Amino acid sequence: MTTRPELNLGEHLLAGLAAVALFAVMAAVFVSAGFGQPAGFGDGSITASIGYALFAMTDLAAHESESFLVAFEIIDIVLVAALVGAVMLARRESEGSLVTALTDGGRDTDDGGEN
Amino acid sequence: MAIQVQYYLLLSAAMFCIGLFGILTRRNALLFLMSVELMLNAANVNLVAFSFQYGNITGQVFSLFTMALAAAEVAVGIGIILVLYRNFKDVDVTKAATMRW
Amino acid sequence: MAAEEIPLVFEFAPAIAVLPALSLVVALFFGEYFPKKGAEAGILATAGSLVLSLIMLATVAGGQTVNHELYTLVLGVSEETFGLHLGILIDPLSALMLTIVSLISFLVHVFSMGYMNDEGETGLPRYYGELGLFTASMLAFVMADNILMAFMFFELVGLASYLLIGFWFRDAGPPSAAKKAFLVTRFGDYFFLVGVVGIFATFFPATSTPGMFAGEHAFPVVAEHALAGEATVNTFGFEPQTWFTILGLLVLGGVIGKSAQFPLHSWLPDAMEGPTPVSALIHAATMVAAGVYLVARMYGFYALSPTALGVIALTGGFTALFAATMGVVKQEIKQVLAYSTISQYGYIMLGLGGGGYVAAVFHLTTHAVFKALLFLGAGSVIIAMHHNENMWDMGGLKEKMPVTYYSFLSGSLALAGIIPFAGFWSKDEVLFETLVHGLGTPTASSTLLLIGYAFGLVAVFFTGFYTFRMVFLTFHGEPRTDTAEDPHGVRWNVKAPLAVLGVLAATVGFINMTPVAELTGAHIEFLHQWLDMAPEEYLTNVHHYTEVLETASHYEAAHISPLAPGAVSLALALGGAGLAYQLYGTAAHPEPHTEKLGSIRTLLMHNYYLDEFQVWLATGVTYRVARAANTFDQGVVDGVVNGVSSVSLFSGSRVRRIQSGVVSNYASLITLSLVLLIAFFGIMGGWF
Amino acid sequence: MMVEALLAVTLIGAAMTFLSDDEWAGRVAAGISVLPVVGSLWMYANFQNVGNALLSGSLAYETTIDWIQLGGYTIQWHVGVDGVSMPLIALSTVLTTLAIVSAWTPIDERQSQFYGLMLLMEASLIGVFSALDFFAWFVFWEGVLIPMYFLIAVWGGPRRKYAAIKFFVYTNVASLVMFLGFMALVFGLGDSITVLGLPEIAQALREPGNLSTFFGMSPGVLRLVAFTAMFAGFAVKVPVFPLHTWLPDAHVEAPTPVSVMLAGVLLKMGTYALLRFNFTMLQETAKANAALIATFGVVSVIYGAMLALAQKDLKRIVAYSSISSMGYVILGLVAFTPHGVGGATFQMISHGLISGLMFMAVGVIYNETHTRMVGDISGIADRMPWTVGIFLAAAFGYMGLPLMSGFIGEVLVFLGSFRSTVLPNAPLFTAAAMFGIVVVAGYLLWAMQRTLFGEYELATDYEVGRAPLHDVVPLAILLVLVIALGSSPGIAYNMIQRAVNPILNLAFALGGVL
Repeated sequence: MTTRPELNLGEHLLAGLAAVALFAVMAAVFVSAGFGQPAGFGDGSITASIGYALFAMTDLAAHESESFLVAFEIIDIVLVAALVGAVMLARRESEGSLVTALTDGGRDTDDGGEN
Repeated sequence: MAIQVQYYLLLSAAMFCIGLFGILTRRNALLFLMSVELMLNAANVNLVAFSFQYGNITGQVFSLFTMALAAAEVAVGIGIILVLYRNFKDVDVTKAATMRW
Repeated sequence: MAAEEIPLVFEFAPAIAVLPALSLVVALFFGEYFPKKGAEAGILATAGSLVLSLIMLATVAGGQTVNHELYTLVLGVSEETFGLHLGILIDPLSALMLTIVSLISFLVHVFSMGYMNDEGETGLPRYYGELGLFTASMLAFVMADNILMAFMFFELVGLASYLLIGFWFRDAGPPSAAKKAFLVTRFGDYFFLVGVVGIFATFFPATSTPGMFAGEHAFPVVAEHALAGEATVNTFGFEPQTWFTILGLLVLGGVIGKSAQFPLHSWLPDAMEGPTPVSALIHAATMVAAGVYLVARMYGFYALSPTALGVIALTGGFTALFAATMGVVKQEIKQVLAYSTISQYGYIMLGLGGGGYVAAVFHLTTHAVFKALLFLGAGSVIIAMHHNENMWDMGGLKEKMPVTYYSFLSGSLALAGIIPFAGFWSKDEVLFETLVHGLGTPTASSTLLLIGYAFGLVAVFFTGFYTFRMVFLTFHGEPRTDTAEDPHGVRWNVKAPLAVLGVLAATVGFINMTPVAELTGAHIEFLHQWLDMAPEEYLTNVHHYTEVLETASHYEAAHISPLAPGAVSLALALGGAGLAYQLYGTAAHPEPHTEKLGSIRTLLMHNYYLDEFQVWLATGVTYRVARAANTFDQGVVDGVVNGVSSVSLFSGSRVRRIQSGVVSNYASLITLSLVLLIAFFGIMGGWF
Repeated sequence: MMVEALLAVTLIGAAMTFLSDDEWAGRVAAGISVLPVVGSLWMYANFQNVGNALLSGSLAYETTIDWIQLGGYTIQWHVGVDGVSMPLIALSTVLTTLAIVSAWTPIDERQSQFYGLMLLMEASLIGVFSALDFFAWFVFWEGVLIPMYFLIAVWGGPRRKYAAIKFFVYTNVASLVMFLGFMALVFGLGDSITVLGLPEIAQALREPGNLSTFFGMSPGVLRLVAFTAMFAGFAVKVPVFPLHTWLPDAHVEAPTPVSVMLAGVLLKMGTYALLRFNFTMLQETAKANAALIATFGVVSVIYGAMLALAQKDLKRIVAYSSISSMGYVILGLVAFTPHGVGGATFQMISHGLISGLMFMAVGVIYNETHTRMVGDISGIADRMPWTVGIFLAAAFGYMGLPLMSGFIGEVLVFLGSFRSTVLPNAPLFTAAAMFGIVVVAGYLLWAMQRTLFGEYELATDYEVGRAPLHDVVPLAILLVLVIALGSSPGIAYNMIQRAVNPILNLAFALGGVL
């Protein structure tokens, strides 16, 4: 059982080394790369600009960006789907009747069939 | 004097590799989920860093989306872990190998 | 061609073939509801055909003929190609043949009521339907105006014979015999079809209708022009005459198959498994006759090639003798008749090859009559004998069934070639024509003709012998079994056809009494004159053929009297018949004399082991090759395929071991690969 | 828009069938599939076109719409029908309906999926025969395989898994090879084409100088390589020796209605594509290698027939004889004469009908006796006379009996190939191929003698009665069609000839241009 947190490096050290190696190569690449001075943001509220970008009102925004209304809506659907999916996955069958995460787990459900 | 972008990248790479280290060395699915969150956020750091680099807000908006998706991912992930536990009476990822072939 | 005015009467010509085809439909689908189970439809249809044929005969006698396209099968859309069509050609030859076929078919239908209905057979609608198909195909074949149409109905004749021979499909024998008949003739038809295709390829574009039999654009005529250098045809790199010989021999393959000539004759005796009226139809007027009729139909083409003629004559002569020897020892009445058919068609072939076009058609006519008579007579005997066909179980039937006896005797005399019965005149003319051309022709093919003639002459003796052996064993002496003692009676529907044919067998020979004409100088060679009546533009008349034979094949007739050869062949026939009388006709209980022949008899009873040879070819060679090909296919060709699949399966089973199912391992692999990739690109791209 | 209407009706029908109840799926599918039959026959009756789809400008029922932009090429929705594809479309719709009806008896589980897949396959087949843009064509081409795979793998005989995978992998690898060959040609054409339409590619290939060196291959080599790849790819479908071994296994394992579709229509996809791609687009290469290609055809004829002779399973016999019959098509195509190419196309239609008829007849006998082995049955003519009658007629049709369509197809092929000018020693090739008609008679007669005739005996424990009406009616309809086409071939042959003539005009106008 691995319920208790513990640092058990012994058997997986080799695999861990791969992560370290990845960091090493990436660091080597990044450090040697030159990006020049960042442009940064001027005046104006960044948060407000984000809001405008989300609702496709970029002409009002202080900072340049693309509009994301469609993406925003899609994310909305994705979240709902994920929620439903999570509930679906989490339900469990016990003694013939389905017990879902949304039921009140304390009640006896045998009398009323499925919930 | 703003900080050069490669240092953000370095930070992001470090976060990513820490998350990866977790995935590679742990067998507990919950810890997996945490490590994956770490890796996702490493990507967010990148997005924000480049947003700053180019003075374009898109990267920041995107990082918001990523967080929303991360939430969805966690919800599904926890659900999967629940099923995993139910089927294998354990959350050890090495046990769930029945779908390999 | 289509533009010419067609006499009204010929508008009805297609009906000659269509009527029996209709009877097929009526009998097959509605025969159950008729009192005679479909015989009515067949009889009506063939009677209609007969009447129409006679009208055609009269019209042709009045000098009108027809040769026109009736139905376009395939339209040649572009100019570079040709169409295919069905059409009718009614000239003296085809009008004569139409009459013969529809007459025999009509009589066979009537006879069938006695042979099939009265005997309580089942499946009669099918029987009459198939008879209708048989008749319709043959009539359409006879009328065909082009060689492709001829081939098509030639094949349909084969189909109908397959169905009829296998009529009693519940027994083991008939289906096997039917298969053999179709397969052997199919083998011949293969060559025929190659020939047909070759003819089309050769004579297009020299003529736009390359398959036609008669007329200015017909292939025999174009071939004649090509030989004379007046037309160019595609001869595929051969000399024209050589190529025409090849084409002629290819078509001859079909003839040899259908007309049961050596070496493709073996199906015919087996075909006796079918009902006897069907045998009569097959042997006398339809299937077997189709082969030689085809040669006669395109005689203008064969006349161009002395080699092809020589081969025809030699095949015919050899077959005549070869089959006659086998007929000597057979014990079943129908077997004897079967071999006599093969032998007689050998004579017709000999006549055609020997330059005796008229003689061959003459013998075709007389043979149709007397062979139908003999088969129907045999059928009558078989009814009487409760379907026992063995002649050794018969005897003494003469008194009990006089109509059958006398008509059968008339047919036998005709078959044996005894003066003045039909067979004498025609057989004699065939032999005579072969002899005069064999003696007169200066080229090498005369040898072939003379050899063929010698074969044919010897066969006359055998013919006389086996014919009268059959007659004596069946009808004379004392009854040898109880059934022969008390035979089953036959009704009018059996006797009437016998009577009609019996009279015809005695008299039909008078239509072309060449020796008498020679002696008296009277113009009584009616058949010769008849066949010579074909219109000049058709180029199918006798004097044109004679001309072609002389110019292209250098056939010349020696001038000798027909009397001496005729006397020789008559003497031989009488000798054979006399020997049969000596051996079988004198004693009340004749001895089985042929058993004294010992091993020769065994050889003859086994048909010179040709059947065994053909079975060996089919099962021993072809089937073994097929098995070997199958093994090759399963082992090598499919083995390669399965080999490829097992290689990939094996390597897959090895490679899949990487897939441990443990997420961490996959992650490590991905990480390592990423490290390597970055390092690789970094080094290559100079990132560091 | 008729083609689109056909496709839409068939696809909607497929969806409806998938959703319908198992009990009624067969009836629903049959009812719906009558619509495309009516539609295609209407198209057939009103067909007016004298050109070839790839070589002349306008076509019957043509639609061209720009669809997708991809890497410098415009992919179009381009469908149209000419005299070659029209009969094939009609063949597909008619055979599908009859196959669906003939499935009522043998298919007794998952009916809705079965019939849905059949209709899906029909839609893809219509697409294959009408699409004139390579992209759509290829999608339909592959789209036929998927329903076929499931139809064999789910409803097949004992070794169905093996047969289905073999079929799928074999044909799919073939498609890949063909695809690579074609793409090499497309890239070799470079800028001279902007759309992937087959007529445009054919046009570009006609003009000398368009083809440039690609991947180190000079234009001549490129043509040869593309030709070989496409020939190999299509030859698997036909199938041509030695790429045929998937066919007997697939046929033996597939349920009867699926065999009908497989032999009746799917094999024609191969020859249709050969005609369109190899013998129209790359005809110089075809002419230059005529002798080799004809050899493949002739070997298929004789070899297939010999193999059929050695079989004991009725379905296997018919399957191998399909190889033999399709060999004639190859021979006719390579002859490059009017009757050769036209006859080959006619033979496709004819063989579709006759082989469908044969498989159905074997299927009806199997439904009643539950065996197909020659040694296990005899004398069933006694028990099911009408079925046996039709079987007999079908067998004779297969042997090329006159007045049935097989004869016309074969004779036209022979007439055409005998006088071929591109094929050296054409008479010898023709005569060799024609020997097939003797062998085919041999094995069919032998099999019939042993199964249909003789004393009634059966090795399995089934009571053989007359087949139900809905089993026999499709057979009768097919037989009528076979006889109609055989006695009046102009119904199909006239339009075929008009569509084929441009190919030949091109073949002999171009001469030696390469």
